[in-house]
Amino acid sequence: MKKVEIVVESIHLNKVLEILERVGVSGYTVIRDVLGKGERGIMAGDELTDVFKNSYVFAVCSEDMADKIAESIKPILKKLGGVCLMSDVMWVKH
Amino acid sequence: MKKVEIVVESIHLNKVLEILERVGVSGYTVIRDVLGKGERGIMAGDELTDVFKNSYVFAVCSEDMADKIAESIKPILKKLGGVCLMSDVMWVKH
Amino acid sequence: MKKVEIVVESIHLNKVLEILERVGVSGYTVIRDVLGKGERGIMAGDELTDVFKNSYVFAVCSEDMADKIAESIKPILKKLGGVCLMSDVMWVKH
Amino acid sequence: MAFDLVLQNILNPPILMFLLGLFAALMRTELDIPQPLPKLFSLYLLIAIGLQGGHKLAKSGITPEVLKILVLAMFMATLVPIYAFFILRLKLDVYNAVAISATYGSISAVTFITAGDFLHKLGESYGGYMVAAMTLMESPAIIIGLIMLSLFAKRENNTPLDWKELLKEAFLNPSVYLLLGTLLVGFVVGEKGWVAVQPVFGDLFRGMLAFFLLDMGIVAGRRLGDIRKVGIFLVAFGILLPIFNALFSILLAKFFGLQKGDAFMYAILCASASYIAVPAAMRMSVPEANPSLYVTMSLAITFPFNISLGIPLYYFFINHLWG
Amino acid sequence: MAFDLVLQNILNPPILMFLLGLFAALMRTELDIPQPLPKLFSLYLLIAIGLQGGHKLAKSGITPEVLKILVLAMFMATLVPIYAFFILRLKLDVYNAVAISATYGSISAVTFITAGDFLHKLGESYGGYMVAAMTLMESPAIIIGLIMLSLFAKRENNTPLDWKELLKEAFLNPSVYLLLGTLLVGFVVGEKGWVAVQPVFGDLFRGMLAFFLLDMGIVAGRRLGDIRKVGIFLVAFGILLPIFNALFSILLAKFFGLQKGDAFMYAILCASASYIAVPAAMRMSVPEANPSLYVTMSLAITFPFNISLGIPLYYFFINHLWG
Amino acid sequence: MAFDLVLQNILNPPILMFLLGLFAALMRTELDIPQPLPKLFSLYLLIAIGLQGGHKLAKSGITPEVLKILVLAMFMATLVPIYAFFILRLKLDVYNAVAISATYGSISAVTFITAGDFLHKLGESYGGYMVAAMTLMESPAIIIGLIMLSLFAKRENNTPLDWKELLKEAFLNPSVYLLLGTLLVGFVVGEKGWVAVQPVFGDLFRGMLAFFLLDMGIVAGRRLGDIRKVGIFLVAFGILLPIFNALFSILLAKFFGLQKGDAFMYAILCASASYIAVPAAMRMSVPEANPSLYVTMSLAITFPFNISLGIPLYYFFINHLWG
Ligand SMILES: Nc1ncnc2c1ncn2[C@@H]1O[C@H](COP(=O)(O)O)[C@@H](O)[C@H]1O
Ligand SMILES: Nc1ncnc2c1ncn2[C@@H]1O[C@H](COP(=O)(O)O)[C@@H](O)[C@H]1O
Ligand SMILES: Nc1ncnc2c1ncn2[C@@H]1O[C@H](COP(=O)(O)O)[C@@H](O)[C@H]1O
Ligand code: NA
Ligand code: NA
Ligand code: NA
Repeated sequence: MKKVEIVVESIHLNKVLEILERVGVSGYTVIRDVLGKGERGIMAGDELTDVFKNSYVFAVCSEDMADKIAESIKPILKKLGGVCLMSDVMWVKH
Repeated sequence: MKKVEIVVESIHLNKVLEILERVGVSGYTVIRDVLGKGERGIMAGDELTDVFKNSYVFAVCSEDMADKIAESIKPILKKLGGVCLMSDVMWVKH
Repeated sequence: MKKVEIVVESIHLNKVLEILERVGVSGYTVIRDVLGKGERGIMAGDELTDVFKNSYVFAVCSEDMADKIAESIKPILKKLGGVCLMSDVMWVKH
Repeated sequence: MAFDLVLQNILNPPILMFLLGLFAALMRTELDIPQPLPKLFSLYLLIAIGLQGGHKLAKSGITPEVLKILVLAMFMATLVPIYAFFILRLKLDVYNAVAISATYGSISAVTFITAGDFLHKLGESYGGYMVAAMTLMESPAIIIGLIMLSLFAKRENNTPLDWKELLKEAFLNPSVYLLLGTLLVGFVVGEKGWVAVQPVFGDLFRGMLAFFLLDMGIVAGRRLGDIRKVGIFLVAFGILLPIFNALFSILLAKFFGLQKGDAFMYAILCASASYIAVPAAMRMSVPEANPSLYVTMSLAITFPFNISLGIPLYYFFINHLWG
Repeated sequence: MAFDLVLQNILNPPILMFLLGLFAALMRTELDIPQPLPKLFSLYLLIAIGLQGGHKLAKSGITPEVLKILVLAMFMATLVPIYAFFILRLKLDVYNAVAISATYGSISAVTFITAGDFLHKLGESYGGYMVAAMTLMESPAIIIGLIMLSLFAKRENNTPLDWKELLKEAFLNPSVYLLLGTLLVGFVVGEKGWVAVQPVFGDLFRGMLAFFLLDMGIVAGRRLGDIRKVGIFLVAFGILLPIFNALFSILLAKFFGLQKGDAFMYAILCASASYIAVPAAMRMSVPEANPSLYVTMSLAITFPFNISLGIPLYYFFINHLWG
Repeated sequence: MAFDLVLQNILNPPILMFLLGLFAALMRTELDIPQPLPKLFSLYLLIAIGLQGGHKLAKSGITPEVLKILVLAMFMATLVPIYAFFILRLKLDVYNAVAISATYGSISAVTFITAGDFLHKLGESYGGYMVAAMTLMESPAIIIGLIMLSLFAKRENNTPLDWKELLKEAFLNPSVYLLLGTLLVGFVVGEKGWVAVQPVFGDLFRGMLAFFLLDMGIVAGRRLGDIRKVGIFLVAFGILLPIFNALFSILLAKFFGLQKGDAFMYAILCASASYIAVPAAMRMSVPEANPSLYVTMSLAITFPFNISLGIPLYYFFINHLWG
């Protein structure tokens, strides 16, 4: 299985989740209020206005789906910044 | 080394940590208040009653231990839901 | 690409970020207020004094940089505790 | 006349703030009161009600009348989850029947507080010992529920109940502990001690209640969508059982000669359902039950019903009987 | 005389607390008021100002005078973002011009509240309907901004604006909703209802404002470093446009015969810039614009200017005209 | 008579709430006051004590008497960590001796506030300048500790101390900054300014203290289990050193002719140990020292001892000497 990890500005989190839903992953996990630094500068959180905060999402899915996610997410990353990572992982099924 | 990642409903976190202790991992890291979606629906947190929230745990350990964790965790995943992932990782020792 | 993951006591987070900056990674992501257990005991957070809390950082970078990070981080891990992990990851570039 | 009471209840800042929160959620505004602010409000309300109750109790003293009320409280806290369980078993499996009956056997402190505010506005009052009655009524339903479970459920892997964990959960749960503790503090500090904390735990009380009910409204509103999943049987249960519990307890109260204000608060306790303490215990001990059922019922059906229509309704009956 | 006013404004706990926060950030102490505490304060202030306004409005009634003011409010809320946009286009691309002009077309509730406190200290007052005017002025700038965008920007992939999402963002944003809602609550609960919540939403108001401004000072101080990135044109814009807006609206107010206190609060609304509602909308709908520009300008330039020098300055003009 | 004082101290809402929190933790209820609520309370208390102190100071003026007290404060803040260090070196390594002696050389604002409440209840009072004395006493111990470190420790990789970072940590730490700043604000705003914020920073003070001490009790209770690890020597140190510091400072105060209330508050400052500012500095600059030692000692031994038995004990001595 593939683990797809995405970091995106919190305000645009919904767009990422929509992609995951559309591709049909069986589930995902979200960590809100993640900080970071990247091309678009430091995202250290601004308490009052709530700008400059990221969210971190990961979803485990088949290689197939992972590729589809990668395809759909590229334009979003281009417009809104963020990163998308893929790696191999074994899912322990009960 | 293996990295074992587990997502479980926060209220049952202790059961997972007990397993890790029993198997004898040298340590673990926990991120509380993680959201997610899976078989059992959306876990988006309910402010008042504190239901519907996950925790995320990872532990790095030998392949041997990882297998033991997988074994012990299956019945818990079955009863309580959640996911357990394994992947390869290199531990930078000082 | 390599994913470098580091868990360190929150109060020393800046030292880790300085290393990442010095090595020249293109970015990193930080999750604050992570709990854990390791050689130095349980880090379950102490509400009042704010001791005993970890932060989790990850950075994606070339294998070259990852090695440099590993080198620079060893003395810090020795003095302050914490863990540093490396794994393979694919970066989906737009 | 009954309609008058409804209006008088609704045109109150706390209830209006609740409705404001409810509509905020229904209209999908992003109005949100993030954790731990709701926790601050609920801790505040528990402490305030405890200190006030203790202070009142110190004035009135612990009389036979008080003991009578405490026994009545225990009686209903034990009886309600039993008959609720058998009604629910008509349609549900054992696990969900246990969880829901325990939810309705216990009480909601915020409903109690809101009802107290309603009384206060009418110029009436209740005894400080009613707070003691409330704390007594929080936990028995959990125990009863789990006895039902061990009697009627076939546990898959035959894991026996962890009774120690469970009794702890039932009797040392934070709200029981905090209510009892602050009741005691209020009891022993005397007039001077109460005066020192009154600006916070007395004067601010009604405004804080209004603030907190805004949040309760938001949370209840978000759960309203889940009502469809709950089904008509459980929706009806969530409204009719509280009414039945209230009427039953009002008759009991009349029979045993309780005072008007006390009888009203007693009815409120019997009619209300838990949405914090019991759900937490059930998720731990009966993971097979579906929290979307019992949390939604208690929070999105019974709580709004009680504070909007239930309060004036129960008061209407009591007014008739006590005159 | 003008200097006197400045001093009188500054030697006020809220303003001094703001400065204390500002210096804390500049001197890099680690003084910090973490979320959600700032959220608690801002929710509190919005609810308090809404309830107070509604209560005042219920006393004064809804008169033709009130309607006149509401129309004037809508007028400036529509006009300001238009002329601001064309001024900004002299130096900036369409996206940033849209975001900044929307920011300045809207209002800052905390500036309004601080100005109200200044009036209060001088023994003067304003009508409760000014709170209604404020809520009316929050959102139009968002709509105007996005109309400008669709007229003047060539969207890359021609994604059409999501107007539904947008109108919701504009008119159901949490602060508009909360202000309108509590205005209504304050309006209907009557004297008795207000008295119940006054210890929280009345008496604590000025102390809570001081507490919150400590945080505003810290946040503004942290952003001060970004002013260099903003450039001299935008810094000047962030001070001169508010002054221009204030003078313009004062003349309008004089022309239409507003009362002194109302005219002052009207000028404050026109002069202030949004740093919560509009930035949130812009980050969603115009991600091409740079938030470091519009958030910094509104928070680290215009807000501090308005509450320290702007308030006495605008009052000075009004004093001249109204005598 | 001494027992009377103990009772009078304990039957006070703040102390009872502390005990309530302590037992909650010992009985492992899940009662919890999550961050940032404790932060809200501690910010509130610091601001309130600063504003009150400044307001009192403005009334009394800055007299030679005040300067004398400030010098005495600095004297003890420098002396205590030195002799504490040499006592601790009898059993501990340099690193832990440095961290613990710095902890005891500094002060605890909450102990100070609780003692002030005790005085208040007895109908006595202290001068506003004592708050200034408190802020002066927070930081010197950090500097002394690090001088000890560079004199007596062989740093492994010979990294020199970052003195700039350190002085900043010592003198711009948030609580010192906030106390000094609000002292100044309270000093300059005058009667009218104080009246504006008094409903929050005056009237609520004692209730908020009670609320916060509930949390302190929970945190102290959770650390009680670590006392075993601390060892008998350090437990004794955590009780005897405060008593010694108090007696020593009481004699000093008598010798230099301080007033009764001021002498009492001075003794409290010398007897109390830091659990926020100094631990933070030590974890940064002396990571070799074990925080489970110095945090546990200050929070689970000295703080509970001081507020329960220490306060009446020191007062008892002072009563004898001042009559
Ligand atoms: N190389 C990286 N490693 C880890 N996280 C990154 C990296 N680059 C960017 N990020 C995360 O992605 C967010 C957005 O990146 P960017 O759009 O490049 O500013 C940053 O704020 C970081 O949280
Ligand atoms: N495919 C997945 N990828 C990532 N996280 C998942 C996935 N499936 C489930 N989860 C997480 O595990 C939790 C419990 O899953 P479940 O028991 O399937 O509802 C969810 O709420 C998610 O946080
Ligand atoms: N084997 C492990 N797996 C995952 N996290 C670990 C592991 N060992 C240590 N940690 C994390 O690193 C922190 C510091 O470790 P230590 O310095 O060994 O006490 C711990 O509090 C954990 O959060
Ligand atoms: Na009930
Ligand atoms: Na404006
Ligand atoms: Na001391």
